[in-house]
Amino acid sequence: MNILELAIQNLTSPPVLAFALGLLATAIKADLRLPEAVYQGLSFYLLIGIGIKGGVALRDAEFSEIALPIVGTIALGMLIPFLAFSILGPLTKLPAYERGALAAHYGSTSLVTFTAAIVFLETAQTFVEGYMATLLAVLEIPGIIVGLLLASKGMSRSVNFRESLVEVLTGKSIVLLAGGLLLGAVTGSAGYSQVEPFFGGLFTGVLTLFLLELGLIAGKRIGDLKKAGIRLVIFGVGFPVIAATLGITVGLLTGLSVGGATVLGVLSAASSYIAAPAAVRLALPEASPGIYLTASLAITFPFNLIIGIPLYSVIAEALAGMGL
Amino acid sequence: MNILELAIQNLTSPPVLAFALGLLATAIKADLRLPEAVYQGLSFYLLIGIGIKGGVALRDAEFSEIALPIVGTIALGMLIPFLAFSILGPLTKLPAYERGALAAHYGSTSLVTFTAAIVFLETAQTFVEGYMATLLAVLEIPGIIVGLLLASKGMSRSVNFRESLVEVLTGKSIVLLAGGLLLGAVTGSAGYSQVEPFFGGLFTGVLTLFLLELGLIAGKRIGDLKKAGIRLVIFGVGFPVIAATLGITVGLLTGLSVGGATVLGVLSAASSYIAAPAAVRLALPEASPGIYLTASLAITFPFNLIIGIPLYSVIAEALAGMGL
Amino acid sequence: MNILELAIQNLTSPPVLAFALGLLATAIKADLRLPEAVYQGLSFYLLIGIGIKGGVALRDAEFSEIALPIVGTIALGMLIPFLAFSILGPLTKLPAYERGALAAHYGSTSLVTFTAAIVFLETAQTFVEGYMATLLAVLEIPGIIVGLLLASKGMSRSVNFRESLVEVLTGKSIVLLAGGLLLGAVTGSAGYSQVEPFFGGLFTGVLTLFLLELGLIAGKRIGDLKKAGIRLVIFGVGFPVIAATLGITVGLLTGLSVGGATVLGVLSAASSYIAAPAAVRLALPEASPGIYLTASLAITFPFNLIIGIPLYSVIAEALAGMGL
Amino acid sequence: MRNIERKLVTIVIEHALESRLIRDLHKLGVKGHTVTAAQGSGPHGRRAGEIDGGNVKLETIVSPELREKIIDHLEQNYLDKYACIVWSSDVTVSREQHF
Amino acid sequence: MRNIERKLVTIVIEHALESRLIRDLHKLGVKGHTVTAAQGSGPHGRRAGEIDGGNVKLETIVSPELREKIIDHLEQNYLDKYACIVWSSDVTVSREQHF
Amino acid sequence: MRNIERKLVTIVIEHALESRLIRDLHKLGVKGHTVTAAQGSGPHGRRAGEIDGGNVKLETIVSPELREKIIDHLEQNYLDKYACIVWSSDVTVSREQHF
Ligand SMILES: Nc1ncnc2c1ncn2[C@@H]1O[C@H](COP(=O)(O)O)[C@@H](O)[C@H]1O
Ligand SMILES: Nc1ncnc2c1ncn2[C@@H]1O[C@H](COP(=O)(O)O)[C@@H](O)[C@H]1O
Ligand SMILES: Nc1ncnc2c1ncn2[C@@H]1O[C@H](COP(=O)(O)O)[C@@H](O)[C@H]1O
Ligand code: NA
Ligand code: NA
Ligand code: NA
Repeated sequence: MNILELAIQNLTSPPVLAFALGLLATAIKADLRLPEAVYQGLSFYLLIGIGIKGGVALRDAEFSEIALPIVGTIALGMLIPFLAFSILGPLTKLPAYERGALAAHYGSTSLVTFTAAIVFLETAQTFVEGYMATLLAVLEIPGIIVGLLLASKGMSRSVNFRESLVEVLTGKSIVLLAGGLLLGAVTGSAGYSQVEPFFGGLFTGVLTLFLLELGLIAGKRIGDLKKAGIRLVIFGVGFPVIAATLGITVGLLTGLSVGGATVLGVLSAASSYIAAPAAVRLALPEASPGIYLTASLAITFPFNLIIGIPLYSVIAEALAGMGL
Repeated sequence: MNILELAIQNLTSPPVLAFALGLLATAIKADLRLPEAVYQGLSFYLLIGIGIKGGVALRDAEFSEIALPIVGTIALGMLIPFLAFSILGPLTKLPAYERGALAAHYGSTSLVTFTAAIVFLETAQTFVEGYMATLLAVLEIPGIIVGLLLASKGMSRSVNFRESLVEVLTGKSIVLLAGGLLLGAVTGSAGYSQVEPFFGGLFTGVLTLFLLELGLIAGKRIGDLKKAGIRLVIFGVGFPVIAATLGITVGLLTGLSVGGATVLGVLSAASSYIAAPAAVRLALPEASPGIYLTASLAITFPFNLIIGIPLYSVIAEALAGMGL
Repeated sequence: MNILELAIQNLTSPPVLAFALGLLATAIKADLRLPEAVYQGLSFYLLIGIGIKGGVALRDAEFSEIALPIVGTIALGMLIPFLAFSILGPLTKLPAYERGALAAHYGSTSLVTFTAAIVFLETAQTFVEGYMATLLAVLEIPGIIVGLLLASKGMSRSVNFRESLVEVLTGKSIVLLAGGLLLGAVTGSAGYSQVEPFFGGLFTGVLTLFLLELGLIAGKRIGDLKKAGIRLVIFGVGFPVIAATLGITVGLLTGLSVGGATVLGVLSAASSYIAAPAAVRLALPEASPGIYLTASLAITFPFNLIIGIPLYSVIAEALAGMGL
Repeated sequence: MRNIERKLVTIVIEHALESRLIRDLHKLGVKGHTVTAAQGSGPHGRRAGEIDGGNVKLETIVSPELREKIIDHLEQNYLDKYACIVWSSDVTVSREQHF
Repeated sequence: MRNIERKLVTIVIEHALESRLIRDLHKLGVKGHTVTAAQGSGPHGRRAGEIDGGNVKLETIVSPELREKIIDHLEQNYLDKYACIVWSSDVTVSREQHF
Repeated sequence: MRNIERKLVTIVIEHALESRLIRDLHKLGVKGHTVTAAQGSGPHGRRAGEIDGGNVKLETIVSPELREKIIDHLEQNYLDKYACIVWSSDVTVSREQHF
């Protein structure tokens, strides 16, 4: 299968189509929202499920094999938000708190984009290291913290900033992901086989429903695109490519396979729309969701889903071919 | 297996038993209601799931093969409510708006009855065309519209009738079913295989829970049977047989197999209790749920489930044997 | 595999780890609660699922084979709460209503502990009679009634005691379990195979999520342990061993295999934390959840899960070896 | 006709008691009620386990006399024994027969 | 500035009508509303099937004049036809522009 | 004893802030509160993403003095920054110690 065929297959996978369906439903004003409780149940399932799978893979990996990629991922988690913050200054002229909020989103990453990349590479029969979900968990947090710190620099904050950080770190998405990792690492493949039909077999189906809901939410944000302006769109499409290239390079240098490096590229390019918005909401209330959520969910997320993933796999091939 | 054995097997399938359990629970005043949010989540799953499966089958079908059955189904969707409306006049003496409400219900169809028929025919190892779920989606809507129009004829309506129609067409059940069809048709069997464990494997189990809940609701309607009167019961049991015979005939004439024609008969006989009640509620508030919901859910639904499905398969065999 | 390896494998199974994760999350004040509606949906699923499986097994069993074990189980259901009530008198000096409340909990049993035992014995490749879930359902109720009666003796009750009993017997947990049994017994293995992917395949995964939630609730009760005092802890750890030994003995005497007797021991040792608390709340409002729920959920449940199950299997082996 | 004075009685009670309370209220003569799911904490601590599904908040619009009867009944049968509180306020409704 | 008097209008209505009602209210001029899921029973019996997802309870804080308009609108378009009731009460808010 | 006057303070706030608000309220001295899940819209638009789980509606019965303190606190820490509104009304309770 060539890259175009893969891209089309990616585009026509049920989760991506469900996202499109959600956009469409918003356009015709159809109300397809799942009850709030069910929506929260689905995201609970996805977070702990991906954590468990990552933990199982982590346990099966050699320490010597994963040490370097983990260090590289932490470095990316601190570098990418800096980069985003710096580029946003001259590009958009937004105040520091808005740029910090955006940096927190692009410094963190997205479980759903990650999963789409895994499915994509599986279809392409490219080998991917099993412990990539561990790197997902590792990349989730530092970017948020760096982004918030960048935003708070030079602000005379009345709200307790540390309090917010604690709230973020003990929030649902971090604790479920980390808890799942722990659980998976302790139970190993033997234990996992007992719950595989639930956490494994159903995953893509649940993801499909979840993406339908994300599509509905993103659809409502599309109206904000005009307000957000062309410069934000440029950032939302251009920055992921830069971040992906960085991530792929770090991946190859720390010994990942081409498939693994592609995934690290995707993780770097992906922006958060679950953990980061909640964190920014708590710690940076002055920042506007009309900017950060629109950029993350209505620009970068579909871009990565549709164009980014196949593109980054081509970049990874090319860089690897250059002997990196 | 002969028809009696099949009927018994149908009766003892988990979904049908769950319905009976729900009736029983109402009788002993046990409260087995699932939380509202979960109940809505289940019906969301069933609607989009059946849509996706129908879409996948639609894609695999030849246009020449399905064109005629679709036209036939649309014709049924307009004919059956007329028939119901006309028969109800002399039979029940109900006012036009009540008859229109009933016509909307019997003109539309029932996903759950459809699924029970599919399971029945699978057990009997009768071939059924894969795209029957497409016909289900096609039959869902016209009957409702015709029923509402019949009801509104001669009424001086203050409420905006068009507004209600738009609400119906952009309502959850229609959009999920149609959206699922679209998604299934685009993703095809390759994409479907990724979500099969979720939308396929779990289907009958989820249906079982859903029918338990329907049983509870139907149980509460049983008390209304007395108020509704014997003529409504006659209609609720007799009309489905007429509609089924019509549906089977149309099915055979448009080239469906005996199994396919049986299913089209079941679809014609089945009355709606999700899409139609919501629509009638919005557009015809003066009509009484004590009549239409009782007839649809407490009379016709169990009749079709228990007696109707095997009966219609016998009728289909007979009509096909007559060379139709 | 020897007993220690089994114990470790039990400890590292996903459900047990999820319980531990819940405790941990409470300790760091992370809020991992599922939405109430989803939590109720999960417990609904577990109750009806276990009922259905028990019913299917019941149908496959010979009457002569199960008659004695059922009689034995009913006897246990009446004996164990008496025993608990009597021992609690001299041991704790609690008033009769508190002792009655505790007796109701320890006289009843726990679905989750039961399931953990089944998984444990499966891993150990020990044969277990399929109809043990029937005994679970049988043991659920008598203990609660006996406990409530013991508590009410000598009380001048203003609240209608019979009303409460009816509420208990028509409550969700009893009716779902009994209804599931009925459904399973009627549908048999043929019908069950249609819903196996839902009620069977997903069971351990759903149980894992449920135990995470139970861990959160138990975690909040740990603070009550100090208030409850050392004597309650002694009871919560010591009484299950006595009850288990009794249960194993009855199991072996009524003809169960060693595996079956182990499970009956576990059922006897397990204390209820779903049906009994609800019942006691309604019928004995003066009893304090700080005592009965703490004992049942924060002491006995983890004890059984971690130490009890392997221990009782050793006791069963030993008693069987003594020719019982 | 539009400004009829009634009492809105709001009761927060642990979930397990919901159906019993509703039965009692209708016996006392309320004509209707509305229930929403709720969580909460109070000075007594959650006397029931959280295990049973939180609280429910029940609202019913009644005449001042019926309000008295309801509060009497709650005092005797609920307030001391269960996690239950009640408050009332003045509301205006437009259709007398309904309440 | 802190004790501005407003009306709290509470509407309980069957689920199927939720979005229509919200649209109507915003057309009448309400600036905001809050909705919670509810169950209930009333003197007319549940006119809609329980099948459609219970009731919703909608609360909106409005000026006394807007309250009149809302009640007029409900009288004409909802109260007789649907499972719907409405009550209002006095509340105090602190930011005038918001309501 | 039965007609003790209290204030019912109702706060609607975006979900993400729920636990922080509850902590703050208990620090200020409230003895109990009741929370229900809610959705809504207001003049500021939903400032948080819907992605985070809608709003919550928190009700607490307090003394008039405590009400003032709560509103002060909200003015300073919540009303401008978050999707949050507050209103209060008069209610009658029957057990003084409870509130
Ligand atoms: N002051 C209060 N304001 C609002 N709700 C309260 C208050 N006190 C108690 N509640 C509610 O009443 C329930 C029972 O209170 P308690 O009996 O004190 O545990 C709590 O779970 C809260 O939902
Ligand atoms: N007196 C009442 N107090 C509180 N809620 C009521 C009352 N009467 C009716 N309701 C609510 O309004 C809905 C519709 O009432 P009805 O139109 O009488 O069926 C019911 O389902 C209840 O939720
Ligand atoms: N006038 C109002 N009446 C009732 N609820 C309101 C009103 N205005 C705002 N709200 C609620 O307060 C939340 C926050 O409002 P806002 O800060 O304007 O976005 C909304 O989502 C609504 O739930
Ligand atoms: Na990133
Ligand atoms: Na039909
Ligand atoms: Na026991």
